[in-house]
Amino acid sequence: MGKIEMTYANAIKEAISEEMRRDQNVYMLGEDIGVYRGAFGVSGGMIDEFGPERIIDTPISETAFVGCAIGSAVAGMRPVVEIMFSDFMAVCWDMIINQAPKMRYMFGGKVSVPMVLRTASGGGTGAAAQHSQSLEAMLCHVPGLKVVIPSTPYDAKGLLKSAIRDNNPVMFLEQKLLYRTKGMVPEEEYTIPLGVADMKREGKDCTIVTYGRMVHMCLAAAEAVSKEGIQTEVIDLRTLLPMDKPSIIESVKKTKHLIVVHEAVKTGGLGGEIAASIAESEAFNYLDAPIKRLASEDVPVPFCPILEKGVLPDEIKIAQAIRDVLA
Amino acid sequence: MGKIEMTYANAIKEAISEEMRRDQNVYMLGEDIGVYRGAFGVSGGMIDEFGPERIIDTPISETAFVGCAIGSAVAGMRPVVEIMFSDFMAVCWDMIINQAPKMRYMFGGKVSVPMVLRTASGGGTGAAAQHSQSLEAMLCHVPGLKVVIPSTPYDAKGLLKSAIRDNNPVMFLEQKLLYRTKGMVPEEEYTIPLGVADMKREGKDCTIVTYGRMVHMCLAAAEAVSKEGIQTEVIDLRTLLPMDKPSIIESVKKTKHLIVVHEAVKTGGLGGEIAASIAESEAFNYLDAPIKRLASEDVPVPFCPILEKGVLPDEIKIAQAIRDVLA
Amino acid sequence: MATKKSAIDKNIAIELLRKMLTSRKFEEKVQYYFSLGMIHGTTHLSIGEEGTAAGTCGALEPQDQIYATHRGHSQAVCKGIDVYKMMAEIFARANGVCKGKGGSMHIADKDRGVLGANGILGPSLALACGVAFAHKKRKEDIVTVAFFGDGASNEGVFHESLNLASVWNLPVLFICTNNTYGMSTHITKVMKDTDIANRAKPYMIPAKTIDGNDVWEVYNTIKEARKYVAEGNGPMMIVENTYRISGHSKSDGNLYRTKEEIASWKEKCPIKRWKEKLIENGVCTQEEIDAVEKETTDLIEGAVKFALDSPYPKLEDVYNDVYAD
Amino acid sequence: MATKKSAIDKNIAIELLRKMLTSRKFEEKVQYYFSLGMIHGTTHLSIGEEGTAAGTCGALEPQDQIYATHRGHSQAVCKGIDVYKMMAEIFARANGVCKGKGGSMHIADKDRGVLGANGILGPSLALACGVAFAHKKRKEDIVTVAFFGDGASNEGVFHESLNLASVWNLPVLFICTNNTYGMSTHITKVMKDTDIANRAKPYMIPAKTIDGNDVWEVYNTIKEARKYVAEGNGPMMIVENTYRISGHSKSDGNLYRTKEEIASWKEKCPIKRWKEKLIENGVCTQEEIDAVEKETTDLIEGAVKFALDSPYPKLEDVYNDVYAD
Ligand SMILES: Cc1ncc(C[n+]2csc(CCOP(=O)(O)OP(=O)(O)O)c2C)c(N)n1
Ligand SMILES: Cc1ncc(C[n+]2csc(CCOP(=O)(O)OP(=O)(O)O)c2C)c(N)n1
Ligand SMILES: [Mg+2]
Ligand SMILES: [Mg+2]
Repeated sequence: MGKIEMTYANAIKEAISEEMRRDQNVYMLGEDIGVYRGAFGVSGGMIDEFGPERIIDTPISETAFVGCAIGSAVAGMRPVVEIMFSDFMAVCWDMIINQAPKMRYMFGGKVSVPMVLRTASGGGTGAAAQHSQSLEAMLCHVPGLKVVIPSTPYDAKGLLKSAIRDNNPVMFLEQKLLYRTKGMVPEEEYTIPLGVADMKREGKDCTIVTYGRMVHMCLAAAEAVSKEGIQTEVIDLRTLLPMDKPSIIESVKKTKHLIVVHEAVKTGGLGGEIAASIAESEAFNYLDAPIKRLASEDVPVPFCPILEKGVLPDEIKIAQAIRDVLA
Repeated sequence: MGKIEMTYANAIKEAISEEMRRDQNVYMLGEDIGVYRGAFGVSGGMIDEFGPERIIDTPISETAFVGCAIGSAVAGMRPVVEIMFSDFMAVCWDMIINQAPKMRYMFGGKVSVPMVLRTASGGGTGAAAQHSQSLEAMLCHVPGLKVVIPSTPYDAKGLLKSAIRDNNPVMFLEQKLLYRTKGMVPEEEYTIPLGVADMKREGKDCTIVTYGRMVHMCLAAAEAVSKEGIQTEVIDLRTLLPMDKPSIIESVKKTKHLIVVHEAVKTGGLGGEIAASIAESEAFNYLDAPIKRLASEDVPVPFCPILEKGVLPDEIKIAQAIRDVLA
Repeated sequence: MATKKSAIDKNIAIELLRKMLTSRKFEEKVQYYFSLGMIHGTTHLSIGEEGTAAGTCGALEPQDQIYATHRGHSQAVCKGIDVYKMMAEIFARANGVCKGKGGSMHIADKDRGVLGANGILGPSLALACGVAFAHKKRKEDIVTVAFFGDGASNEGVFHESLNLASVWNLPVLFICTNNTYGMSTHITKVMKDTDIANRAKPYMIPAKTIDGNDVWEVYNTIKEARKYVAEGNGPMMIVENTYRISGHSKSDGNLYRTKEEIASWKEKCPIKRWKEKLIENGVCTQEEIDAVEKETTDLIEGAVKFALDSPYPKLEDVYNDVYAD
Repeated sequence: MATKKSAIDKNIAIELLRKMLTSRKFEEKVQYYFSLGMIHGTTHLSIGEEGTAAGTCGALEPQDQIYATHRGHSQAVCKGIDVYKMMAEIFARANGVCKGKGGSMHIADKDRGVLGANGILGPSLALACGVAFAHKKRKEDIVTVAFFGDGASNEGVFHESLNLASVWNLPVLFICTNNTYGMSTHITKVMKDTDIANRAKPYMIPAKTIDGNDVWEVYNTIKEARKYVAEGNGPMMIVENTYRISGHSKSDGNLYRTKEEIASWKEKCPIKRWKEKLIENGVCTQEEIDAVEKETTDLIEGAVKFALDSPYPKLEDVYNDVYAD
């Protein structure tokens, strides 16, 4: 099977484009996704292929257009809706937590909401407190949603295709700082099932569970400590809800050490869920050290790059955490 | 010091009324809080004492009136704003997570937002998926907010007075099913500091960390298992953010067993944060069994009482959890 | 838009009466069993507002779709939902339209064009845009209706949805059931201009305010409005003025309104008025009206019996319907 | 409301010119240092829109308060923020108005009546209602201004806030800087009626659309509007038509508009027009204008120097300012 190199942004575009070719019910809507190509350039050129009837620029009315996406999904379409920055989910939060994920249940299973909501998540861009958050933990607290965060072009494409074919509302959180990163992607069609984690590096001394941009930081840290003889296993969750706990448990039983790393602020972050799941599982008795969470400091994301870098986890902090846990 | 018996709802009313008498800057706003007395009757009679200028009925425009509360707080007032059901926070989520808690930080400390947002939280009322949620975990993931859930009239009054005097946005989540419960409250003025947990029952065998309505379920369960010779310590967090971790750690070191109980759905709930905090603390090495979380099942709250009761934790399930952890 | 009222067709007349009486009797039973503690949770009755539901839904085509409000029993009934299954839902039974998972505030049956009531005020307006978007795209002769209250029209999503429907020319009919109260709050306290139809103007959406307690006016207005919308002219808004005789929900001390006010509106009851008009105009005989009374009474009694005979859901069902396969 | 334009007062004229030039030069420096990679993050320039900021803020009283937009540099500058500290903020320095924690999108200085720019479109309209509420309650002669864009007027909070301000009679002045684009999206794609002033009608809020590139028209309109609002008549809305010469933000290929369109608006540059008018009407001499040019150039150069000389925040500062004591 041939492979080609492409960016994370292009992998996303390819995934949507392929699904749009395959299924007339798939369409995109969001702010400035047409000629402007989206704030991060993801949908560049799509309007040329699919036209403004299927690549739809909306008014700046997130509640209305996410609501519109949901309604159209109820009526049998498969919207892929873009919220420019994940922080803006807050202005249409009711649609995200009270409408899309609850309808099927409240209505006794008679409707389904096959919608993908894509949005750009994460900091490190100097965009300050209202354009840099990682809000996935809030979404993972909502039964009825699925939550996906891909870390590579390969994963992004395969997971997004599955998300579009999924019959449930899927929150697809893209990582701003990964859009321009490159990776190999099969030329042939493929999908990656939702709910399955991926071991991005094998090791026997310590397990790191992470996702999104932090996967790369963790891999770099694992590489760094490997020179000190520490073999770190890096598990990329890929789908956060539902979470692939068996993979984590298996790894922890082997390595007896667990570190959870994410970019979201620590308190109330998904690290708590992951750590607690393991602490209450059979793997608990295998642990040789307390579970460690490494995450952003509990402050709004500051503008100044020195401060911002200071609050975010990075490979140096992660490497140190590995050493600490094994000490 | 004399004490009188009053309901949880009246304790809340007393707290606000006292603060309104004390400080002209305190006022209330929300939907139908005047002659209607609020959906849960909390503000009954307040309009007679304070008039419609200070007990203000709003249009059904949560974003505007919470925004208005925030703006007035920036300008030096001390609003106590009511959102009828905590589920409706979703329609003004931007105000709650992106505006109120971030302003001070983004603006370099020059403004403060001394606002209390009160709202009725929790299920068990047969009100189904959109009127029964416990959303505190989402709020606890937002630096800049404080989050309080009182379990008794005494705590409600003392904590709310502190919340009103606090110079930060405080989310005050009242428990629907507790409004009519009664308890003793001092006749004299008192406050309870935010951020301090309360040991509601002492024990040496097992620690339960909980808050809100579940405190009573846990106490009942502790009582039940006490007949089997199990002495359970019940810690009521009262303030969820910031969390009083030292109290939990101290208790766990003593009892060597930890159960976390909350009504919110398990996945992504605050139980993860609590369990993880302990699993990464010095208390980890004292634990004789995996930390157990008991919470609602991961489904939207169903209407049918049989189903709803089935998903909610209760004293029987909690008692069983205690036995399991100690087995 | 001047609505032309044609002479009253007897079949339609009887059907409108049947819808109103079915709604009324349905809700009276709900109220009764609620007061007995046999219905759980909360419920928002629309007693007194049946003219809006019957006139509106009566003028729609079977394939049309509606989003009902939290006060939506009569809207669902008039759209043709199975009242047996709806009653079973309110009694929290497994045979309910939502398998007992939704209850009074979440009545829905997509197969009958009832896309759902909502416990949150406002979102239905946007959801309706989406449904209409899909039907427009598929060039189907389907109109989507979003019911909402006067109070709910103060939510931001009202503005966003009307604007979206306007610029995208969506086949949505926005129906405001204006009963002048949002819970206890009178419309004059929350709007300076209380003619909600004016709120459609900035979007260039044609709008009209009518007497919602005159079922014939409602029916005729909606017939025309449906035609306008279905022909691809874009959305329309109709404000149907009416009054809620019943309290806001289970707990309402009616402290915010006078007994006289309620009494005066009982006089304007849409069912009473319609019966009188049918007799006056010689459209039906008293016997024919009595027959509809009897028929609807029997129907609702049957519904209650069905509901009471239906089993509760099983606890293991609680996990179903969270996710679709 | 017919605005009466008085003869041009020289002091005011110079001050308006000063404000516009300060803004323009401030942003040109930001653009330059941004292109050098010396400014971090993103930035939304208002080059071409200075007439709206200067005319509006110029007509306010010192005690008045403003909420600026994401494109709010010129609004803050014209309200009288310390441009040294504001430049330092944009350069992420500890001496910045927000101690380096806010940056371009969050410029604020309450002491100068700049309550803050916002990274989220819309909330400022509601926040402004709250500030106005407090001032009204305290019977202070303070008007609160909420700036917002044409695009942001499609957010639901616009509707809720205008309604609230209307029914509560709040001393708020809503100022729409209508540059006909929300990012790349032209107003005609997102509104059927593009005269945004009409959107104020359902709330019975007086509104007016003016040429935002005519600083004198803006100044006079806002003077009157401020008076109207300050006198307790309730809110008012002014739509100031203008054009953004600069791109939307750091990344803008201008694919959605033509070079000709941009060029035509450069001709209508508010600064150019104001200078021409002052000369034409004999209000100032070219020398006087040149003096303001020089003064503002020097000021901004000083600001850049101050910013560059200022220290970065210390890492330990990151924990400060999350909570108030
Ligand atoms: C977002 C939101 N806010 C508040 C409520 C609580 N609530 C339920 S019904 C109601 C009054 C609604 O008034 P209106 O829209 O006029 O409908 P009516 O009840 O009069 O039929 C309120 C405030 C809610 N369900 N959702
Ligand atoms: C709630 C929200 N949605 C989207 C954005 C992204 N965004 C920033 S500026 C902008 C365009 C705003 O247009 P307008 O209000 O006309 O102001 P202008 O940029 O033209 O000054 C958009 C879509 C945002 N910041 N907040
Ligand atoms: Mg009403
Ligand atoms: Mg604009």
